[in-house]
Amino acid sequence: MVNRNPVIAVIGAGIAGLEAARQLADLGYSPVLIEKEPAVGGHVAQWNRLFPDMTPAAEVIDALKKQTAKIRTLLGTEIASINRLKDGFSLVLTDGTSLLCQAVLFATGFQLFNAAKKEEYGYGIYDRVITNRDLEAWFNTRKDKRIKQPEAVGFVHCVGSRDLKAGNTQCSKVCCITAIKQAIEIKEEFPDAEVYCFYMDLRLFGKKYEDFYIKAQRDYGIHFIRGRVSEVGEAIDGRVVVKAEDTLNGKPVKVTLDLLVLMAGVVCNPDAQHYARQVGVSVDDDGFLKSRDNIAAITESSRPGVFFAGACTGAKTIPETLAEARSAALNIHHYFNKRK
Amino acid sequence: MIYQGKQKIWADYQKEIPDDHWFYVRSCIRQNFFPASEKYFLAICRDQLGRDIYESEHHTTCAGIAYHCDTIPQETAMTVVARQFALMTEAGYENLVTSCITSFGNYTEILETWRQFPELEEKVREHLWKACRREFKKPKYVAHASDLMYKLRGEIAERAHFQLVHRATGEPLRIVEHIGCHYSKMFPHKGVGGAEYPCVLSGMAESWGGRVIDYPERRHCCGFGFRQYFVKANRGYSLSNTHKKFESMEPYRPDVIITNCPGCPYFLDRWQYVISEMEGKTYGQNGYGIPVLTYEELAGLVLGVDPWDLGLQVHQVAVEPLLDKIGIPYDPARKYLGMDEKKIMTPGLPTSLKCF
Amino acid sequence: MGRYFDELSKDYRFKEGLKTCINCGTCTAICPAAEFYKYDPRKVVDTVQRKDDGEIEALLKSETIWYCGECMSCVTRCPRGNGPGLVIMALRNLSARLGYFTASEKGRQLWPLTKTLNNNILHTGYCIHPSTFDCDEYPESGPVTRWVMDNKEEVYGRLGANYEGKGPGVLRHIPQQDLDELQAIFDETGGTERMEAVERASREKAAELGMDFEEYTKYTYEHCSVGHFNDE
Amino acid sequence: MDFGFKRSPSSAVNLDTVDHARYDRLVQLEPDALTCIGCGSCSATCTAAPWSGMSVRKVILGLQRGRDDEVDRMLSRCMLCGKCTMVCPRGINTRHLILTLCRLDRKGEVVR
Repeated sequence: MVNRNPVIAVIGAGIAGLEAARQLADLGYSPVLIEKEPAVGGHVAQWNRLFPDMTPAAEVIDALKKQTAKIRTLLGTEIASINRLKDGFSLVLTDGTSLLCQAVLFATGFQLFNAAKKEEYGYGIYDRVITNRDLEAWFNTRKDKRIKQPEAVGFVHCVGSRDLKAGNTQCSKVCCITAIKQAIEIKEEFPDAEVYCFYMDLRLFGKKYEDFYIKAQRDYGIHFIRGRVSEVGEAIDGRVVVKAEDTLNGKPVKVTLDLLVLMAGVVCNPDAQHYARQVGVSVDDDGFLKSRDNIAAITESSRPGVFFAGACTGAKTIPETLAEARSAALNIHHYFNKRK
Repeated sequence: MIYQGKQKIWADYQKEIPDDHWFYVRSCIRQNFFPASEKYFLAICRDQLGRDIYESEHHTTCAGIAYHCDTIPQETAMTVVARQFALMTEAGYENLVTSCITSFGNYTEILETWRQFPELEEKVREHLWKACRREFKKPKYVAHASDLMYKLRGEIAERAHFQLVHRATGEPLRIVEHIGCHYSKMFPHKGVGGAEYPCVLSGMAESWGGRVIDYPERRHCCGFGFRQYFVKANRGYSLSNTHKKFESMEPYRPDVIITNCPGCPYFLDRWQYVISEMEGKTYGQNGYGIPVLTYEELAGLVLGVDPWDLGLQVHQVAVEPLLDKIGIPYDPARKYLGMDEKKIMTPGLPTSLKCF
Repeated sequence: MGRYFDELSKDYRFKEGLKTCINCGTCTAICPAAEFYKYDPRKVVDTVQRKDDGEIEALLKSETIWYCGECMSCVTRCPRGNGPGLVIMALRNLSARLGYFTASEKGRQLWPLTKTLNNNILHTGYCIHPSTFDCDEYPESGPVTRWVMDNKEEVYGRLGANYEGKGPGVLRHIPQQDLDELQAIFDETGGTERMEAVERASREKAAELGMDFEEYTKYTYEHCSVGHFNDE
Repeated sequence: MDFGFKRSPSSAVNLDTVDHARYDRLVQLEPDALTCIGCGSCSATCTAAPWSGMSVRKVILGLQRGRDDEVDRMLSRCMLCGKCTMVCPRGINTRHLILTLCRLDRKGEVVR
């Protein structure tokens, strides 16, 4: 006899976890959100505005929060161990309690690539080098001594993405459009600043992304230079000197900047890899969790009762993540229906 | 600049350098142009600090310059190096220390290539046997001589006669470090501190009281470029690259440049002379150049060795302003003496660069 | 199609130096040669990876492949783990083997280099040696080097070298038996054959240009036509 | 003293100092020029390109990088056939852009 109201452990209360939990609750299940941070919302909650419509991130998060208010949510809680049982799972949590559930949904998301690992870019060494996350935090708080009436600002795409040496050969997918969004925001803030984007390829695949790019060019005069930044040094006045090849011109190019923003890429959350091993789910070559099928079953693992949603299987945009969360909820629903 | 950020990277790239028992191979360029540096490497590490460092009279050039001037095939270069390994093996050593950076890069590259392509190692073993009837074991550890001195920097600091500080102000000397390209650019993990922020020289400079300058072209090549220097027609390349470095470091007013590569100190020194002759420009203070020292020369000064015994007179850029800053005594009359204090002719003077 | 590429692929430096290039320009951005010569390592690697025989042959006969200084700064940075400098070494090696190097001014310099360096190695055991160092050929070495070279025994002696002496030490005389071993290595590993091939092709080129060989050697060593540097 | 060789200037484009007055003026008059993505469609279709090196994308880039000599050399080869305008994916009226550019001197003043 299957539990009429199965419990589903949703690991991670970022947007994937929140959306999936909401859908599961609507479908009559009992999701439990387990979040290691003291608040829900994950990376998106720390962002300021979202492309392509400049929607405040808080709007998205607030809506999700409201919709999941009644769902059992364990904040500041990590998983000590997961054991597979005959027809379910037993989770031991770091608060000392344990949780029995009939299915596990990984909504563990991603981790931002540690930009300090790209040593030649000098993050953590040169003051004027910051990351996309640092800049987003500044949009939120306006507190960062490094950002003060800059006259020249640069964005480096693909920091820790598409980079064999950084251990991540994948495209992080969202950085191109994030760079353009942030470049526009910098231009809005400091209209007289020269803004440069250094890119290898511009991968603007999403709805309205290309329009956003045209806007950045035509309305904001942002300079796009096709060349991967090779090295960053510090000038005597503390500004940074950036070197790349202007490949469309076939010449080395250098520019001195007041601020350099590194578009740190997306890598798998190491917690996810750790939990995956415990439930017998494999990690793919790219470091992300391995789906049963990369086309037809992206939200399913190869093991019964274990499902995925969002960036735990690879870099995703927000709409993709939300769609996957719904899809995962439906997969879980079918899974229990079949067992009846 | 955030110094702790660099320290974090340095911690990631520390090498386990063996403490003792080394087979030493010399550098072609250094023997010609900085003969006393090699002498003092042995005098300091072997005689003063008691390390066992062995040199075979039978070792030769590693042919690295010819290899990088593309005048010999890769297998020839590898077999010449294999012969040095054989001499090491025969002498009963397992750790190899090279005086030259190009050799260090060459040895490291060869071992790495053999690791990836063992069939090539077999072929080279066969070549060496056929040509010389010699066999070899691969070294357990290959270090550059600056690695060893970096490791011993604390012991040197304990015995220091002088600190790298301005005697008048007590301020640390402003030091530019220049790392040879083949030290860690090909294999970052083989160099102390990696490729981007090597600390092999800065570690010495800081241990002995100096402060290292980080300037934008710090990582740029000195411009040697092998064939780009050896062929007269190409030397504009070499000169232009060095010039770029000097223009970049000039605003920091460095007191001294230290190097760990054989060619770099020669080029950074001589191109200052050429720029002064061509353009009348000098980069030091009051018409002098910026002195360029090898790490052994720097260690020797710290340990109180007489500057003229260290061979600082064979530099084109005058070192006296640096000696005065630190407060190192020297006898101008002894600078250009020959053997046994013999008086010989003195060198001519440049047109523009101030010298003694 | 791909004949030269296959030939290059036999070179271990090529195996290590070329995986797949994405034309990002990281190499060119910091290349000392790209800054002063008409040179772009990215384009060299891209040309090679296209495997077109005509284009690769043009490269093998070009000035381009001789501009690199083999500092290997490019190796540190390439996000795909390529080594443009290593690709260059393989191209130069093939160009030398096929005798194509005489088609370009910078390529022809391979002869004076081979003559000087390989003779130094085989006759002294050093790549450079005071006995063959001519200050007039190296005017930038400055008055102080001239002083050293004019007083070799005195200066090297004072600085603790064992100049031309027996036993170990700086600038010691390297015993004949060791030089014989170097010669044997050159003979066994293709070093001698390469020297002969480079000399043969260079002599042919000298004849073609109507120069006697001494004159050709000096000319290739000293002459720099207009057009190599980026501002020309 | 003649050393037998000379120092060469750097080929690196320094964006801190590059003079792009003509480009700035051009984009005032032809704002669409800003939207060039350097795809090369214009050069691929250009009748003059195979023998002259003419390329609208290189003209636009060259102006931004202060390479005026090259730009003027290229412009002098254009036959104003307008094929490039037909293929531009961003809809830039490249022919009109070239005509506008020909009216500007190097400081960006309208002279013709």
